[in-house]
Amino acid sequence: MSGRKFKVGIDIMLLPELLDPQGVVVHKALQQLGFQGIEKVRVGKHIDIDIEASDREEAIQIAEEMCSKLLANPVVETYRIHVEEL
Amino acid sequence: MSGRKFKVGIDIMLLPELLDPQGVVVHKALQQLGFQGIEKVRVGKHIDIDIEASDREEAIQIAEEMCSKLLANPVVETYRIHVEEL
Amino acid sequence: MRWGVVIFPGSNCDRDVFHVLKDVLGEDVHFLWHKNGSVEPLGEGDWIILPGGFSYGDYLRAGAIARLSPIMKAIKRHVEKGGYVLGICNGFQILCEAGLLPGALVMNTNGRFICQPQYVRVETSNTPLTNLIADGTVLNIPIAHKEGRYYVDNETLKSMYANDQILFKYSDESGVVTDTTNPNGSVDNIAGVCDANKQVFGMMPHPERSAEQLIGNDDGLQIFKSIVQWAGK
Amino acid sequence: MNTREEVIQAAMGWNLTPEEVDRIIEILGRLPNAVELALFGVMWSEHCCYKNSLHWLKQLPKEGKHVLKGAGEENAGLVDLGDNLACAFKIESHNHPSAIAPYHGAATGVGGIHRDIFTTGARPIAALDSLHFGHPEDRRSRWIMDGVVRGIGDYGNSFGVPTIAGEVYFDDTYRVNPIVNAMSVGVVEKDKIISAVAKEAGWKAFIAGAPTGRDGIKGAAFASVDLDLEEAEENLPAVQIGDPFMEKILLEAILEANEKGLIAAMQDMGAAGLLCSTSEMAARGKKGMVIYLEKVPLRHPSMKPWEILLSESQERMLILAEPEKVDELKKVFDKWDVPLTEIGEVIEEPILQYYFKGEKVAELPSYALAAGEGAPVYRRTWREADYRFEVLKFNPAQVPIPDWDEMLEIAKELVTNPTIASKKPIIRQYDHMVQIGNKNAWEPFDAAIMRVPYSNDKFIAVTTDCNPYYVYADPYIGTQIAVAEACRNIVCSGGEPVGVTNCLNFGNPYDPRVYWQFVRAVQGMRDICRQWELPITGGNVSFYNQSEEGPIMPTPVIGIVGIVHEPEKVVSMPFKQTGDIIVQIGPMIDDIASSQYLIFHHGIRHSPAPVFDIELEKRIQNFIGMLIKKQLIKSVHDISEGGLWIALIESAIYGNKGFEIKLPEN
Repeated sequence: MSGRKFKVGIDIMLLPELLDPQGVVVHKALQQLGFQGIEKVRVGKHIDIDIEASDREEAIQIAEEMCSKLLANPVVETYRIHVEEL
Repeated sequence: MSGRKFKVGIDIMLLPELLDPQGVVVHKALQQLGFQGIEKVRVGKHIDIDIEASDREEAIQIAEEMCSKLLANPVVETYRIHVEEL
Repeated sequence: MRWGVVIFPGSNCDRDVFHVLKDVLGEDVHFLWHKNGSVEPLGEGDWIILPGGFSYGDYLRAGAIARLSPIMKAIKRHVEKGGYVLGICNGFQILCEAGLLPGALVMNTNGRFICQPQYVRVETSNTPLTNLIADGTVLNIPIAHKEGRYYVDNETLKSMYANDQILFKYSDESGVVTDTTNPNGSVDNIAGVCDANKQVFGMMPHPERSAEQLIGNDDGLQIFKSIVQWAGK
Repeated sequence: MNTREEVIQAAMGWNLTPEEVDRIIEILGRLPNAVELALFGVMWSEHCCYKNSLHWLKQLPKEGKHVLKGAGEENAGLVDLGDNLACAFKIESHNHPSAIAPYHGAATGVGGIHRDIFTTGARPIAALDSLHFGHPEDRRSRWIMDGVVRGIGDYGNSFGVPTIAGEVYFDDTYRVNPIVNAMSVGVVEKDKIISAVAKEAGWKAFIAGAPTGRDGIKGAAFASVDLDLEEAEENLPAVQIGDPFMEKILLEAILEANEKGLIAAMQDMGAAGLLCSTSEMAARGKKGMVIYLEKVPLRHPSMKPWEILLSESQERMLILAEPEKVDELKKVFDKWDVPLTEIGEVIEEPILQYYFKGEKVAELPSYALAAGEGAPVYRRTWREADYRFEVLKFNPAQVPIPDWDEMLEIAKELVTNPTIASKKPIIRQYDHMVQIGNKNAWEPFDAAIMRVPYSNDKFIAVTTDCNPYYVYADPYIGTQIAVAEACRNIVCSGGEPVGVTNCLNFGNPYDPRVYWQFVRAVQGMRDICRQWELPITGGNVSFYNQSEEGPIMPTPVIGIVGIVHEPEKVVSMPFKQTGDIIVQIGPMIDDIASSQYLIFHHGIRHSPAPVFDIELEKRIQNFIGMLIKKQLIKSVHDISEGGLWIALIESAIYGNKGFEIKLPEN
């Protein structure tokens, strides 16, 4: 892999159908602080990974593989991938 | 606040100088699975919030306020805000 | 002298602390509900304990949401009027989040929850928590936390040393303080601190968990006895 | 569905047999509609009504001098601890969810068993876990173990109940299908015990706790041919997410309301959620219930009535209250910010009526769904497993006696055998000290000794035990050994066993060899518990634990609670002073059958169960109890996996001592 550097950002969230206990509690706390107009709050994980790849597509493909092999459990989680060149 | 809908995505990460134990574990596990060229892995929180705001700027401003008042602890964390119109 | 033990939703060591103070030490203790706007009947010179547990499930960050409870304003007023506060484990996290104590507690370096008996060395005896205990004494006070790593920036740390605000450090049986005797990666093995005015105290170890020989150890009782003794002067 | 044939066709999705359909038609006096068929399908599943096991479980002894309530009548059997205190305890499995989502599967298992305990009004004071994984060298098994341990820890630690005992076994039989059994022990004042019986018409029915979502209905959605599905079946979640914070405030609100006498009856919502709790409570009271499903707080507003009825969302209870106490009850739940919503009431006529926005969606007799009443009970055929031939063929003479060098190798192998090695890296992740009563936090005992908060002299001892290798070799003797060993651990900790719970983890009951294992195991447990006057206060059956290679090793996990009458006299496991004399009590028999040494060093998987003399075992246990009572010994440790060698090395390591043993010449 030639030396181009990419910052991969992965958001891992619980499936929409599933209860998100943290989201419920954070939602209430924000309302308690006076924030209005909040419809939904979901709390999940964010993973930043700096990797070497030949191009953007390869970086995305590597990230996809990381998610399916380790980072996200499809039984309960979905993921979104963002990639920037460093 | 008129009825335009925005999806705010907030990444909350530990300050760079702080050791990130989860990042260390994930980094090692990815290497064990054969992924090469990984320079850095940091694990933090991602929060999705659907809110009503008059425009993008106001949505960002609300998100900033949420982070400073509750979502991030500046002593040990930094945050990044992404906003999309729904 | 009177004690108040705060109950947040998710606190789970409130009844333990209440038992040690009331049944073991025979003290005058009251529960304080987190929704109350005042800390009556407590007043100047009295002690409020923020007990261990998982207030609000420790969701988002340990202590992040509990600090929004009405009782916290009343506690700040209590301190301004000459009252004292001790935060144990989750209580320490809440006091840091509320800005009543410097620094923050983050995830242990092994990324896991740790529950075990733990040796701590007393760093200063001129505080209410340690005035009955000589400097350098080693006590066995159990820890039980996942976010117990104390972090504070270097400038603040320097001033805390200068002002004798470091109470306990994780050590081994003979009081040696090194990386290997540090269970969670806290800066300088710090296990407990106080504010500049010596009115607000925070410690990750649970003194109520080594307070009865009947169960196995009572080193932790000396912390509560010191406070009673100091308050009685 | 307007003909019997159509109903039978639709019922196949629920694997209801034509005979069962006829039984439903007979009970209703008419054809069931699609929703009613779904209700029968779920409630008559193995998971809910124990149809393939109830016949045998009914033979287990329930009476005993300490028993307050027998199994079945209440959610968890209770024993009398004296001083107006009763103890509720039970063990349950969450094996299948933990195989696909280890963290959340294990966490919801812990949450579920604690609800079974505080539904009686008892505050949970101790949790135990019996875990069985594949070998730790296998990456998937490590992934499952790590997730399960974190899930148990995060839920139990947050909920505030100390995890003080348990066991962890490693064998490839559990590689795909782990065993995750959670046990909870709680204490309640006798006059504060909450009934699970809908006794009086007019009592109001409330749903308390978390909102209801599309949880745990994937099976139902998959099985039903003609239930209208809002959500495509495949993206219905197969596993639920636990919320220990909601469970904690739900517990505190319930205990506070119960203290004020505001709760007439209560049952937690586990399998088949609202349907199971309403029908079981009504059936017990020979009463009926009218439930308005549109009043149930939902996570997804568009949920269908059958989804609401069958949802298995966590952290929810069904509470019945007298009308005049409703306002007071609401105040307590408002204080703790726990949702409490009135959804219907108890009626005189023993009929369950479920309405949705004014339309009656289902109506059936209360007894229709309850296990052991309307629900069918079967005795499957069984046949002794063919591997028994291999087991009985074993001849110890064929095993070479190792020379001295090999002995040292074997000694190291056993100490590093993961099933035998120290479980401290796991235990350390559990808060085992909250409620400040666990003596094992400071000194190891064979069972865990826990002070009942916050007395000065009331202590209990708790343990779980099961050596699956013995049960595989001989289900009857193996299960008896599991009960005997659990009792031995209690006795070595100064306790008197007063009650037994069990979680029977087996393969597919329709496989005659598995059903043979199950029947013989239950018979073994029945006979030893009768002989030793040990009441079985309740438990759980988990079938279909298997992989493509076949069923798992039969794993009937036994949980026992004992009373420690003289806590000041208990003696811990470690050696105390140099010069103390080491004594083995019980015969020294040359018997390596089904030992870890034989299985892992010689690779012989088939050998009989070890020699077990039920009378001698009882005499030895009584003898140990007397030695402790008369304070004649300084430490005691039972000999189990790894034999005398491991018992000695464990006592030495924890005591920071060595030992010198001279075996008799012959």
